[in-house]
Amino acid sequence: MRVSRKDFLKLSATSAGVLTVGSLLSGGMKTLVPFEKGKVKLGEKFVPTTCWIGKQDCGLIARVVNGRLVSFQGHPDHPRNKGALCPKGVAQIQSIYDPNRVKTPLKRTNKKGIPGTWEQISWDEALNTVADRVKDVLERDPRLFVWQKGRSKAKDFYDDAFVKSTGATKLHHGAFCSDAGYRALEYTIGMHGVLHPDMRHTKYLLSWGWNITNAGGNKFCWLTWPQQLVEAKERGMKVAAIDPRLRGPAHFADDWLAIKPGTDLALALAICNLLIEKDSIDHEYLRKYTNSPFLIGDDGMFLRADPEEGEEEGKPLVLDQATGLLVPFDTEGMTPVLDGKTSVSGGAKTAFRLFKESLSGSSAEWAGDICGIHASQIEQVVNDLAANAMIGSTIQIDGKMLPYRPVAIMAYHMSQQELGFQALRAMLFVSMLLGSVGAVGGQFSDFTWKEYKNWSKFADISVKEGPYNIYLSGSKFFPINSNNSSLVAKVINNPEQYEVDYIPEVFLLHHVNPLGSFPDREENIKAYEKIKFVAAIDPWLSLTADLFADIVLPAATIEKYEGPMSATDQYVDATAMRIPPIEPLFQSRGEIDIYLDLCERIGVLYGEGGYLDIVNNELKLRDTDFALPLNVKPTPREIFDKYSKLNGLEGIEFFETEGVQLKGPVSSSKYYPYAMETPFGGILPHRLYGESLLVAQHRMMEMGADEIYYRDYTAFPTWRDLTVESSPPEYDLLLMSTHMIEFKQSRTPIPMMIEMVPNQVVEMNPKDAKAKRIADGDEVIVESIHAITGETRQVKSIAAYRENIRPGVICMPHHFGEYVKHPWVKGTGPSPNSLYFTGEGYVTNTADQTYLVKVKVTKAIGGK
Amino acid sequence: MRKIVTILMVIFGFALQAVSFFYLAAPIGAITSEASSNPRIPFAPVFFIIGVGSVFLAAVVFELLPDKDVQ
Amino acid sequence: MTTYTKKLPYGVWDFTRGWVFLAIALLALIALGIYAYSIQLIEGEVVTGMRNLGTMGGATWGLYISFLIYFIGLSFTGISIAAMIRLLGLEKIKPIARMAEALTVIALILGALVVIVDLGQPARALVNLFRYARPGSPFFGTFTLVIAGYLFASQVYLYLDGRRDAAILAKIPGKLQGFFRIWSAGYKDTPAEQERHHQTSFWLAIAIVPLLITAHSTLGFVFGLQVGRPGWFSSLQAPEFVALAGVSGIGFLIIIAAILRKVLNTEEILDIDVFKWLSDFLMVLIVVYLYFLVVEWLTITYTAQSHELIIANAMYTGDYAWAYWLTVAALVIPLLLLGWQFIFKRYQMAWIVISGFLVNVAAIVKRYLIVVPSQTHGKLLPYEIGSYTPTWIEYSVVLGLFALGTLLYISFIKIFPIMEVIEIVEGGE
Amino acid sequence: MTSYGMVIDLNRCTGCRSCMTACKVENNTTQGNFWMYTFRFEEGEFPNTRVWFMPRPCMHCQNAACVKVCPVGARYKREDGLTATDWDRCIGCRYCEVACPYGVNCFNWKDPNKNHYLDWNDPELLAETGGGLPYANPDLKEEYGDENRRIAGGGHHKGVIEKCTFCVHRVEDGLQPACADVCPTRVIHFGDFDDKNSEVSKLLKNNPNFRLLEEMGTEPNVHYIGGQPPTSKTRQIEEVKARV
Repeated sequence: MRVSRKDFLKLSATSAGVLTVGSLLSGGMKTLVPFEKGKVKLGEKFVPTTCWIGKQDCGLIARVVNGRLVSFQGHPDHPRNKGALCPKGVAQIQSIYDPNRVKTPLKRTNKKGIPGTWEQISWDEALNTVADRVKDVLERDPRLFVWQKGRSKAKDFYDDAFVKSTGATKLHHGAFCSDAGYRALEYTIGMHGVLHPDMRHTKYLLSWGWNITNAGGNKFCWLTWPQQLVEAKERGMKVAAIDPRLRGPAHFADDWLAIKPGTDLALALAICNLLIEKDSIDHEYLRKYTNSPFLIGDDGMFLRADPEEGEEEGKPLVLDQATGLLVPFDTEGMTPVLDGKTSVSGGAKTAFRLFKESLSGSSAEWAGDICGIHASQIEQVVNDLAANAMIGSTIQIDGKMLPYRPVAIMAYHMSQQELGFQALRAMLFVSMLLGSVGAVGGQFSDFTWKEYKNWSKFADISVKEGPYNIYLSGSKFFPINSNNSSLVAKVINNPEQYEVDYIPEVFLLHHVNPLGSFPDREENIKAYEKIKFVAAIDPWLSLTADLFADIVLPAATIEKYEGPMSATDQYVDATAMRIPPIEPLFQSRGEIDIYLDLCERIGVLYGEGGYLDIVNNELKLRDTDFALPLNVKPTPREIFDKYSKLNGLEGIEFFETEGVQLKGPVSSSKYYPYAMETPFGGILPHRLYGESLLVAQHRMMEMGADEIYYRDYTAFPTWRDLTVESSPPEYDLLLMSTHMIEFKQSRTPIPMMIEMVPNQVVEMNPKDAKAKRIADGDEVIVESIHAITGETRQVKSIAAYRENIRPGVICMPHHFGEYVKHPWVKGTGPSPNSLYFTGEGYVTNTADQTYLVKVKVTKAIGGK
Repeated sequence: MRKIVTILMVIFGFALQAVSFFYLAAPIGAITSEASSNPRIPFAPVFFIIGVGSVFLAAVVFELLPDKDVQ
Repeated sequence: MTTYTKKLPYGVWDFTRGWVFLAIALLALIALGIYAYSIQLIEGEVVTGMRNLGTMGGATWGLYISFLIYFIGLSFTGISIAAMIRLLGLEKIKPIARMAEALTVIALILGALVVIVDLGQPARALVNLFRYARPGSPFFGTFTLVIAGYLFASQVYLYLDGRRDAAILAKIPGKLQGFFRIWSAGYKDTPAEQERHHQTSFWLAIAIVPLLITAHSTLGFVFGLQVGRPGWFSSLQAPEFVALAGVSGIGFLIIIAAILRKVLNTEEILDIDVFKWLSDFLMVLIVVYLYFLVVEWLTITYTAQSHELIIANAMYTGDYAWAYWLTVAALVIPLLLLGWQFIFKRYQMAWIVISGFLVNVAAIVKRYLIVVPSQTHGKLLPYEIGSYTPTWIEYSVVLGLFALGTLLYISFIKIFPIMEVIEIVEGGE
Repeated sequence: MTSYGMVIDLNRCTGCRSCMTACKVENNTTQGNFWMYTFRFEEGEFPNTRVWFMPRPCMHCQNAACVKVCPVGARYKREDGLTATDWDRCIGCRYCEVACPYGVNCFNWKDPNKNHYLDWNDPELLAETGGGLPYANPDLKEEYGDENRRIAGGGHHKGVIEKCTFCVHRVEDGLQPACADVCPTRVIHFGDFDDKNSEVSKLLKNNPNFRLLEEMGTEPNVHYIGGQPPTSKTRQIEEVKARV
């Protein structure tokens, strides 16, 4: 029988409620291709599924001919990619059939710490071995079992369920990503996200360290943002790029501020200062929705009313403009003074006044000197911000009049710097002063305004006395904590220094490769030598597994059921699934299968509080007709079938034929916080003044933590000299790592991609290079130094002249080096991770990794 | 007689060259369609070479052919 | 006057030890060439130094095509000398006529082979060229006119010119008697026949001269018509090719003649006058070619069109400077040598031979410079500047071809007199 | 009449090289052969630097140098404007390659089976796939056009030339070339210039545009909008060094 591809698409469109992305034009992006597939040939079928490589789970249509995957094309109806794909998405077909995959469960036959020699074993033996070790430690002390995953490729319900049912300690990758940014936003406005614009309406965008052409912005891995950006540019949006390197923003930048890495906080403060000076600020927003009118006593704490019964502390007080009296901030129909002070209780000032005063020194010239850019450029940005913000203006959206502030910042990995947490806060302040947070065309950070759990947690940051757990949560060292697994390594290597009284014994690594992916490699290696048993679930043999795994379980790649995934592009809401286009290759299995079996053998699968029970809860199946029975082991397909039915679909068949469930445009009342019945979903007031940060600082001091830990816990972001700057002067260059689209987010070596970028290079400005007598293409030695300990690290690479990098800065892209056992990674050169350090001075106050270090570059003598 | 054969061969040779070059082989000049990538008759180039050949072979004929009027 | 009774002249069918050793050595080199080529056939041309233009930054034509031009160039002499003897009545260089004709035939055979060697699908080529060859492609001339027609013509010439000698030698009993008889095809050397032969060769010569020009020009067009390769697109290419062909051909002929003069100790026949003429002729051709070089240099550097200039700089000062100035030196030095001899009328074999050798070095290197730089450096889009270094495979194949040519030549000498035979006087005096 | 061609919008190009990858997968091209190539460019000196990108497919010239020089008519123009390569006829003389000013031709220097990135005949994989390139596209070995010649670049024969086919196998199927289909930001537009209402015709009519090396008189069927052609001052960065 012959089905035409056209029908296939129509089918998907209609059954998804006559919605095609075409009709939901998000950013006006044309979606359906001008040509439609003609006939489906014999033995050919098209399976809708979800990309497995990146972070944003684009929609795919897999072309299968006689049981073989032949190609992937973008799913035309998927809001995130609209029929398009990034290079890795297309090329992953090579890695699916990669003969270097782990094909069967493996058991180590040699000692750890060196490349492994392996014995192929049965799934039974492998699972039992792992289960026994896990059971053993769980019985003695659950803290001894650590689980870590690189990145969940879908809703992480099934691994969460594993962690919860076993009580494992969970480590993330986030501290190496943008978590400091998340913490800053969670703390300040209660949103779990960093900074992105309302691309449909933004007129002026600060592309702040956003690698437009290579790397993802907030929430999306890559593809969706550039799609929306080019549309916005064609609509007339102006882009100012703040970036030491123009390669990222490339020709999409209208202005380029080649800022010195790590100095963004200073720039943000100066911008705030100038905005306040020229009074280009949204008084109404600041009064109504932030704590800037709150009165702060000389102890740095809010003036509070006497607590009413039931409350343990009273409401913060503000100064009523009309009466001049101190009243609780939420008094009805009262307008508080924004910029003022009062004589009561030793002269309290409003938070805003304090902020203003704290900025007094932050002139354009001051920031210009620190950031290595012209004061005039900063003033230009401020003028453009002020001009485009149109403070006070409104616009009608879906019949509602909403504030219109078409200026915003796009920033994501910006937080990978020593002052990351406070820098992101300061950058957000720019948007807050302009009143563009949540306004039309303004500043956004997540797709819906739902309170994230940390918002209330951060109201009172707990700082406990030791002993601490291995990632020091709630410790006097890192009270706000992003769970940095390299720091964990450091802890494991010196537990008593960090007041930790145990060392974990069993690690389960789920497609994570700390030795390959994270700095600091040395610390991690030392730590892994202390771990008694390491098991890895991975389709490839990662460096970590190769050196330290006792058992390796082969995971399937795309050929498995996984999901559900949000398919939203922030304007259109949709859900998608990963559907296996072919059977799992070799003996590999989907992770859900693996966890089901593992839990069964550990004995935590069935019954109340068991794995299945938690899955029910996470997928909201619990107490519905579709709940999984707690005494039967389901197949992944059954789980998702129930999920589909719960969500009003005929079953998993829907996703097996259509791929994407389009739910229609995100309603403005969900998208715009001003359009909600309670603005900002009641997550208020936004924390301009970080009282609880100050409280945390005091507690840390009391507990005798060193200054290096508490110095950045300040109520307002405060600039200080960076640790790296105290490195010896002969280390005259700043190393900053970058991403290339060929590798960004890719979790496997794809030969086709490596062919395009076969080796590591050190990108440097010809001015710097020539001063060191280094020619384009010369082999060079890059040596980094630890500013505090003086430890140095070295790699060899090849110099590449780049006029798009500011002098004084060199760049090395990630994803090189032999991070996995694979013929194609041989000789690709070093990873910048082997130059970075972790720990004090090289993490933020929230334990997030910084990717900045001082280096010296010399021409390699007798280099090839 | 001998002269005639020779002259004929030369004429034939040049003619064949011209014909095969301009008419039998793939057309010269603007190529706009698949047709112009093929010779009008297969192995046209061979005819051209035969043409070249016969011109010079004429010389051999001229010398080798026995001359009646000498006998 | 020497008289021959039983013995064949000029060492025909007289296999000296030296000859045998040489033959064996040559066979060894040919074997090496075949070995190298078979590797290339099996592995593909990845074993050569050639690579794609553009993203691979290589040269897709290399040593093979350079030597194609060189070999075709060598073939220039035979016919042209022969033609000149007829048309200009240059009786005094008659002794070298056959050497030249043999050189032509063999050079053309090598030319044909080296094209095949360069092709990715040689087997297909043997069919498809005869089946589909398009006059529209400049290569058409190379495949048909040059290799087929030209080869055929020169063979006819060689054959007819040899008939008289064949007839004479056919009288001498020996293994080759039958062969000579067939060749002579009843030639009696009657005045009528002589007259007739004069006519034929005269007309042949007339017919061949245009062929000569077209043949060497078409090869020039292969490059000269390519607007897409800086350094190639030039109306000068065709005449330049003809001129350089002459230079290398005459030069090579000088070497052959000098060697044969020694080994066949025929000093009295191949007297200095022959070489005088050759050296003067060579000198003139060098002057002509140098003139072209200067014109070329002027046009490129004067207009200074950016892409042309890149090539020019690569050649005059850059990556290829060594080769370019080697070429110039290998032309200027002979010019001085020959010129000096010409002016002072003092001719010395040694200098003439050295000149002959040098101009051939020049010819080979210049061909390389015509083919390669325009590919590695002639990028009209901002690709990276490329490079090309031949591999041992390519060198071995070319060496093998040279050996083959030499073997063919010395074998020809052993079966047919390389110089015109003097009539036998029965009984003698 | 049909005259297929492309309009490439440099304003939108992020230089991600998806097109190159999609081309490689769709056409199963071997290691080192890039039918589509995306330049990454840098101009000027810090801080007045400009970075931009330019996809470069085969130009499918109307007056194609490669077609003119092909000695055996393996390279030819189709009525619909495509410049086709008959990989059954090509003798591998590489004349088209030296004649093309755009450097789009790729020669198969090596046996493709030994040049497909990974060992697809690994025993355990063999058991799964039955050997050979697992993602081999069956359409590539078919015959196309009324002339029924094999031009879809399925051959990758050792010693044969190949280049961008505009995905003739997709185009005849009513699909657009893989590169245009995959492009994340819709940089590459494919269509019929003879159809005045086609997207490409409109784009051309409404935008200032140029063609590469116009002065060569090759009349490319690929037009660029939203930018300027590269100059001698344009430097290539992150160039792909294709190796076999």
